[in-house]
Amino acid sequence: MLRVVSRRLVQLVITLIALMTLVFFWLRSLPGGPVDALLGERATPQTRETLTRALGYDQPIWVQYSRFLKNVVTGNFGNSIRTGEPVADVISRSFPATIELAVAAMIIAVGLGIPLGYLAARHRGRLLDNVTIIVTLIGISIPIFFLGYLLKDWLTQDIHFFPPSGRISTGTDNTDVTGFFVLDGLLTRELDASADALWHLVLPAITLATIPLAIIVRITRASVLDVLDEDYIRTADAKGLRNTTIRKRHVLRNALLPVVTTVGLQTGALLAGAVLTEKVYNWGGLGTLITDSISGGRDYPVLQALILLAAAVFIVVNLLVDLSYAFIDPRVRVQ
Amino acid sequence: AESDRGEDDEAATSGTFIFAGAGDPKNFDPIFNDDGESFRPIRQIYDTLVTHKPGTADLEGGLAESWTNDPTGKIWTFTLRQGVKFHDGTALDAAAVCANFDRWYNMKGEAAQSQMIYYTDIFGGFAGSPDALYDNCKAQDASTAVLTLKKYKGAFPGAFALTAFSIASPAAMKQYDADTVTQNGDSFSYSTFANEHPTGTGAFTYGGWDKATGEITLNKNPDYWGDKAKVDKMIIKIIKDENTRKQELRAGTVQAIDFPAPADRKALADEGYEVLERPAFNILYLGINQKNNPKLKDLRVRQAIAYALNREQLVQTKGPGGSVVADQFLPSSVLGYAPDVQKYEYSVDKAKQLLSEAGATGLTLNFYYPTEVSRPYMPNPQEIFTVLANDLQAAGIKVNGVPRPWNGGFKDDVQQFGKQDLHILGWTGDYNDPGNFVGTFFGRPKVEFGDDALTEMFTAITKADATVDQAAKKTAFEQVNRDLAAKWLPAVPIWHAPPAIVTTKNVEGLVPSPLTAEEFNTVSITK
Amino acid sequence: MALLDVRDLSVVFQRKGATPFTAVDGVSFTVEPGQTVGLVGESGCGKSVTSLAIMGLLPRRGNTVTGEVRFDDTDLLTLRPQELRDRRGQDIGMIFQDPLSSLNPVIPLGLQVAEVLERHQGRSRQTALREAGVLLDAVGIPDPARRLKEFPHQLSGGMRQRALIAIALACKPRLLIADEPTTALDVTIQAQILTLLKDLVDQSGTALVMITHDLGVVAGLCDTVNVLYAGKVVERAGRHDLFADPRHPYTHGLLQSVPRLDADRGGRLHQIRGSVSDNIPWSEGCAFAPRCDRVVDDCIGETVPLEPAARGGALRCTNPVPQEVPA
Amino acid sequence: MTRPGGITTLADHKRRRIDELTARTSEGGGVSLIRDAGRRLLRDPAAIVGAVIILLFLIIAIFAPLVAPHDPVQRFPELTKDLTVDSVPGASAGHPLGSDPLGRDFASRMIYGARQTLFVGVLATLIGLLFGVLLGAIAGAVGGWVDVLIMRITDVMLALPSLLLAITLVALASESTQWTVIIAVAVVNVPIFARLLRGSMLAQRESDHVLAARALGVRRRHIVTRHMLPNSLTAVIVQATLTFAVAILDAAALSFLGLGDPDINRAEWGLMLGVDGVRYFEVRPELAYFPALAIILVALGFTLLGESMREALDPKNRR
Amino acid sequence: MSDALVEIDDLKVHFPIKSGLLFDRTVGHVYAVDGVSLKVRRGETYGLVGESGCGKSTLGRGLLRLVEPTSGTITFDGTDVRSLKGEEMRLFRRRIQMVFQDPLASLDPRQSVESLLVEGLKAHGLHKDKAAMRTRLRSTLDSVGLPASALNRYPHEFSGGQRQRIGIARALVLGPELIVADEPVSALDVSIQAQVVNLLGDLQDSLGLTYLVIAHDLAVVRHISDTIGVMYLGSLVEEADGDQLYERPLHPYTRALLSAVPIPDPQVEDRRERILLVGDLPSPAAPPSGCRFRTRCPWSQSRCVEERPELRVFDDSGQRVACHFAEEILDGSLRMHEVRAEIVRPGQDTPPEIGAGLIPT
Ligand SMILES: Nc1ncnc2c1ncn2[C@@H]1O[C@H](COP(=O)(O)OP(=O)(O)OP(=O)(O)O)[C@@H](O)[C@H]1O
Ligand SMILES: Nc1ncnc2c1ncn2[C@@H]1O[C@H](COP(=O)(O)OP(=O)(O)OP(=O)(O)O)[C@@H](O)[C@H]1O
Ligand SMILES: [Mg+2]
Ligand SMILES: [Mg+2]
Ligand code: NI
Repeated sequence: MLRVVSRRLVQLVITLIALMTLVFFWLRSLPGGPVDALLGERATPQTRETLTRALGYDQPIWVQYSRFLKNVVTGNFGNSIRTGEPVADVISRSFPATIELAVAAMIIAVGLGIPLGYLAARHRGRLLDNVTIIVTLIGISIPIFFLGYLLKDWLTQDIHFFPPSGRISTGTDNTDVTGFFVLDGLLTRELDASADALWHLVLPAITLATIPLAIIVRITRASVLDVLDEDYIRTADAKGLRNTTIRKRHVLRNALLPVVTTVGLQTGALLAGAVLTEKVYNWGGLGTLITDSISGGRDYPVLQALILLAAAVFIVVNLLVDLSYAFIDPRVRVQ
Repeated sequence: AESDRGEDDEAATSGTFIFAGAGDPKNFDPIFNDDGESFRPIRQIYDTLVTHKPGTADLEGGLAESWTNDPTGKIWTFTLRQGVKFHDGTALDAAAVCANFDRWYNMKGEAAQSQMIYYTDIFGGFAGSPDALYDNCKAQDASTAVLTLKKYKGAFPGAFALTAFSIASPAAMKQYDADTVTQNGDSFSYSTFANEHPTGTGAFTYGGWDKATGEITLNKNPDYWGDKAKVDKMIIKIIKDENTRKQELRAGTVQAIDFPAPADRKALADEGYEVLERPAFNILYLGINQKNNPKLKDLRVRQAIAYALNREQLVQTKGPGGSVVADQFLPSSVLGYAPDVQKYEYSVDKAKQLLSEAGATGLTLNFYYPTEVSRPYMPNPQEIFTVLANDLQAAGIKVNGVPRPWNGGFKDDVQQFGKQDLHILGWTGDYNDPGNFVGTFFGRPKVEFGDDALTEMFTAITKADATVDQAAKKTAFEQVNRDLAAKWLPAVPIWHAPPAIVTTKNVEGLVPSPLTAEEFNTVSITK
Repeated sequence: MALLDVRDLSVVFQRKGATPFTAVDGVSFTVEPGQTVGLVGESGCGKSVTSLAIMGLLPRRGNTVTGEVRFDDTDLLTLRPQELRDRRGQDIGMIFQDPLSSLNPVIPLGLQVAEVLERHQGRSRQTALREAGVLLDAVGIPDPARRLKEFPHQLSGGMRQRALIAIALACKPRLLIADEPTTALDVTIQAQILTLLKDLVDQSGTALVMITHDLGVVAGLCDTVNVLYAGKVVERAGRHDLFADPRHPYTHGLLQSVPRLDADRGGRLHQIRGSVSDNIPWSEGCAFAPRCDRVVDDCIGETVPLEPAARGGALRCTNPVPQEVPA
Repeated sequence: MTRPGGITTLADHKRRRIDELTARTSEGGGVSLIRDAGRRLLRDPAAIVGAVIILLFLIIAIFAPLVAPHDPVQRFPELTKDLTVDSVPGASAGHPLGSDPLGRDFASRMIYGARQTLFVGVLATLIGLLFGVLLGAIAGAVGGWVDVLIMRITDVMLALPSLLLAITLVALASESTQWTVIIAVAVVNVPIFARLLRGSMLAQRESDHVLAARALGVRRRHIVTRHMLPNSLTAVIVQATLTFAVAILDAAALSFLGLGDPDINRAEWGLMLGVDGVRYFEVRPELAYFPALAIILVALGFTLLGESMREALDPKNRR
Repeated sequence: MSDALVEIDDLKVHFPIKSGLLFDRTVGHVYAVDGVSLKVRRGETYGLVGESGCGKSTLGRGLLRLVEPTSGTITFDGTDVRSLKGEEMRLFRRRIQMVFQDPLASLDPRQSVESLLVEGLKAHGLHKDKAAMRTRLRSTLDSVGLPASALNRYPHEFSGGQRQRIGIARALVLGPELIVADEPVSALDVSIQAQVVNLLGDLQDSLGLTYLVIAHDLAVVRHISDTIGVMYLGSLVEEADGDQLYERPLHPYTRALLSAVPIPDPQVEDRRERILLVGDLPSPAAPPSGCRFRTRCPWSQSRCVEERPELRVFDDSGQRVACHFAEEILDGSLRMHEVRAEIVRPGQDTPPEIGAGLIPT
């Protein structure tokens, strides 16, 4: 197990270094670049020149690279071009927002997906199963930003049921502790702030959950069907075990294995989906940060850090998945 | 901390005014900023020496009750308002004003200097630079500040009203290290003054910026020298998506939104929202680069392009409400506007005729247009391009559209490398001065229009700009505008498109400013 | 009275769009307490389906089971699922062919044994686990205390099969059904398992239904042998009779076609023509007819009945192999 | 095929009866596995629905110029005459679905949209497939450090979630065009295909039939191209079918983010939905509904077909 | 001895066990075949038996160099097979062919029978003369008892026995001298087994083939083999003429094996005495020291721990055995004793590594 973890970590570091180098040189080779992004439309050639010198872009590329590397190694990703804040601050502010959203979505997807998938499998070929299959197929096929858009239009405009955007009502005096608004409210006993944040979370989380939900339902269904066909289920039946015991102890645990992997892989989809969902719901998370960093003036330092972060999150989550896999499946516990 | 949910409900009716802005500010040190989203809160926190009459671009006294200019145009004397206090309690006096001018001039470090866009533009340069306009500033007495420049500049006194030149508390700047701008990676860190303790004399004091929720809080300054704010608190909520701004307005969670989508204006008005149109103070033009395609050097060809454009229809179909066709590069409210310039009425026949006269039939032009951007004067560049390109095609000019991202190439390609034959771009005026419009575009050789062309135009504009006498200046610029339209035609003006603010019915006293420089102390919220 | 009395058991698989397929076609046999009965036949002849039908373990849908399975004089086929569950594992144990896939890979061995005890004997987890240790020891798994916490993949094939036997025997069932319990194992391990089974059956008096395709296995273990072909019993006899004197041409051919270790070497083996799928529906006569050397006109046209044989047992053949005259 | 030919004791009609009954349907068939799977596919309603949807759109796409009433980029003066910034012309004579905000026939744009959208999806998938298969085949066939290197590269590529990678690529491309989008979406798929193919090639390499071919002395090149590749490709083809759907959705998402093809003259559903559809949603929701529905349908079609293919090819489901 | 078609000398096939953080290092070996020497005479059938995982298949594959042997020599008809390079080796393959256990898995599911057969011919340039090729295909099919109509059908359309015939035909079509048959009948139904066994015999008679038959079913092996080698954990423990082996098994493992094979005769079964082995085959990655069999051997002595017995010629019958105490056991002077079962971890069927998809090994 330890070997797998360390192997993954080494892999993580190498991947990150490779990504970093790639992104660095790529960015430097582009026209425009930070100078342009920093200067508004009122820039004059002088200011441009001053800025180029100030940023050290007149120096050879390898000097810039070594400086960049040195910074990164010391955990300094520079400042955001757009806001002038240290990138670490920008990201650590957006990160909890996205995590909050992603976790909520994952809770919905997993909490709903596994039971639904299980039910569909048990009702194989019957109405419930067919309906589930069709709905999940549509769930996979619908552009999620459009779904978000529709939900928002239906539930926040015609009937003011949910708030249209944001993470919390404007002007709510909530105290930042962790950056997870729902959690913060609970920690500081500002329960109504917590409730308010939760209320804001509903629609975005549902939107973001659609695709993972659909996929988890399908995987669970397929996996349960596979497991139901397994010899050991027949053995369990032959033991005369109660149906509930068989389901809980024998079917579910085995059926969960592929589901766990899927959940891990869905983190990627979740991050990507967050970009779209956050844009629709003005959710100030990493997704918004990415779009802002691209279209609102190419904010390269933030972009670089985001790319690394996304990769790191993805790899770490999958490492966690591997570990949980090992937890569920003893065959994987190596030595 | 206890919950303030209750306050939320009250907010709509009493103390708090929530305004949805469209983007993040950079920081709150006026001199380091150059964009509207930063200026919006800055304008509430600070005052300038000279300011604009609400709803116009006309000047009136700000921190300076009055000002005079000597005949050479180099010496400006400001008579300051009495009893004005900065938010930190220190008094605003001539010394404080001069401290600001000195601070700007003596700013150290390329990092900081590179961020002072307006200063470089207006004041030419810093201590030690031969182009520097600033000479000195003396506190004649507590309420009289005398600013001496090295030479006359037409931008003044309008430029004194620029939000970038707001007067900040020297004590606070000192305390919070305002001048420290450090470079870190590809960008800069600003001081705590700029980020956490902006201190001016404005109607609101800075209450904090919650970046996680995108809310900037401004509190009423009870000691304000002018009309005290009618609300206790103002929140600028940053919502980048125009659609979401509209939805929040409808949900009643904000009371005013900036920059509604052009398509939504009518619907919102019909629903009973107040659509406040700002008087037009911007210009969208179709730039022509004469360098790459020699045919464009021929005035007839440029005129043909002007004739080919159905600007009336463009305004009708794509122009935000209240937009008008532009026949010259400045709006009618600006000095030097000439009502009698040559107008190019839409005529495909004329365009074709001119083209064939110039032997330029079958012309193919590279038309650059920006993507990933929306500007007040250009809400949807792609659509505008499509319509313009269509018109040009109809006149027999082949158009090769080149979309480039605004920040990732468009500005470079157009303004630095001049790759285009045609492009669309525009400008929002900073102050009421013709030089701020035509001077910026055509006052000197620019890659954007093919640099070596039209020396005659440069000298004419430079001369007009240097004219001290206002009447003479007016005539000079009127002539410039007439010539621009008839003789030079370096670009085709398209429209003046005023951006709007939409508020709920119960918001009163919001006066839209042509410069998008609204002051919110006048805003009140009724039941 | 027989412990298990299977009467006219038929299983028809009906899949959407496919013609119904009769996998088991009126199989009848009885098992007396303490007796070992063999079901032999080639792949696909319906052995497993028979055993699953007895246990009520066939897939819930897509098949019809008819006939009677009387265990202790109650028809298992008519029991409600819950009642059947009470019997399975308690009264009837079952061992399957593939010991790896028949054990749940993610549950410790101990629990897999203990849960039967918990279920049927109302033991607490603690006691059940202790007893599970004893059981593992009884089936010859070394160091049982440690094994309890281990997982199936940590054991070798033989050990897994022992564990399965321990599970099946946990509640001391009166009937044990073993579906090819040694097919996946090596000969030396097979010998171990067979010896183990034999000993257990001998000691506990459990009746055993042994399903296999290996005639050799049957020869050493069973009291009575049923030979299945295409879903029907074609011959039933005591093991001595069957091996010494097979009457059905299929049984006969089968016995002749396997090389025997103790026989003389070389020469051609007797071979049965065609393959298992070359048969005709029983309704059309003898399914084996197309491959049969002794086929006569009477074999085709009408169903051949299973008739009692003179020496006990039964035979389904119009033209049986002539009885050998005892020397 | 040993027949009861040697039996002499049997009457002729009885023997014929036996022949009749034992004659298996596949006799003399020559049905390849693919054909067999195809047959199963044809019996699967989901596959048929999927295939019909795709075929329909494909026909529309191919014959767009014949089907569409107008040129998709032509602006109609009579429609734009009364157009204002907050209106979109509704249905009128000759324009069954009205026009878009620029006065272009919407029905024609929808029809040409099929062409563009499928073009983007198909091309992105094919490019991804091509490079993925190339890389995967090289890794799987050559092995050794080449394999390690290729796999490490795909690791890096896989470390970024698909849409994020696409976004990054588009953001990093100095200019965005239709090709940027296609390539970005394609690149995302490269490591997926590469890994899939490599994995299955490695499995093939150990398989008995490849071993048999080696034992026959078949040339290595031949083994790779005739045995390993074809047998590995099914999985890849299934994946590719499913990828079409994802590619179309990703392209639409890029358009929505403003990172897609910036040429709004191009009639492409994702662009139509992401730009006009959202912008004019309140004025004319059809501008969003039609492209969205079209995207959903096409994605659905590919997903249905892909999943059915996967099922049909699954050896578990073979009789 | 010149009558040996194949001579294997001290053949070793070790599979490295790899593991590592980024690039794999070898952390151990699976000693799949660990020093086997044997001779197969021209025209005879050499049978190889042993428990699952003892290295039979690996030996067969090593012989064909389908896996590269670690050391040892293979001489085929005077040619040093291991020294053949690239194209030489490829062309040489024509002389040794292989038949596999799982007839379906060993036939490419995408190819018709014809292309399966032609492939080998093409590889050796024998397809040039179309007519000759046709006759060759026909006659080969005929010799394995398949109709010519089988040519354009696909493997999955055949029954198990027929598939195995196709596999044999594929090997035969090249006219090999040696056929290595790896468990050619174990996957087949009992009634079909006989057909294939007979077919192999017939083909040998008519074509003068030499076989190396690998199987775990001792009865089958004995039926068809002239010489039988018994393998245990990577090495040959005994080798003898078939009858001789049955009459007089020398090695304790052979004895146990023989006694374990069930015989379809109740009379015999009831009377048989069994030597029951305890435990399972140890993992070939960590074979016991000394005699590989000692952990399960009821006759094992302390010498067995230290010294690995050589495969030695026992007497003039040519029987070879690798046991220190073969004589003592045979004459009964050494008594059986109790053996404690040792738990054996399932050997190399290593569990799928975590994230096997992401980390190739
Ligand atoms: N669930 C099922 N649905 C349809 N047909 C089935 C099902 N289970 C078994 N069959 C068919 O029933 C027939 C008898 O199968 P069964 O498993 O009883 O054979 P068997 O004698 O146990 O063979 P083996 O020795 O291979 O285990 C086979 O032809 C099989 O294909
Ligand atoms: N490519 C390989 N890599 C690593 N180990 C291998 C490889 N091939 C075989 N082995 C291992 O070598 C040992 C011998 O395998 P081999 O297949 O030769 O056994 P066998 O006697 O043929 O067994 P069976 O009767 O099950 O076919 C086994 O432990 C196996 O796991
Ligand atoms: Mg079975
Ligand atoms: Mg083998
Ligand atoms: Ni509070």
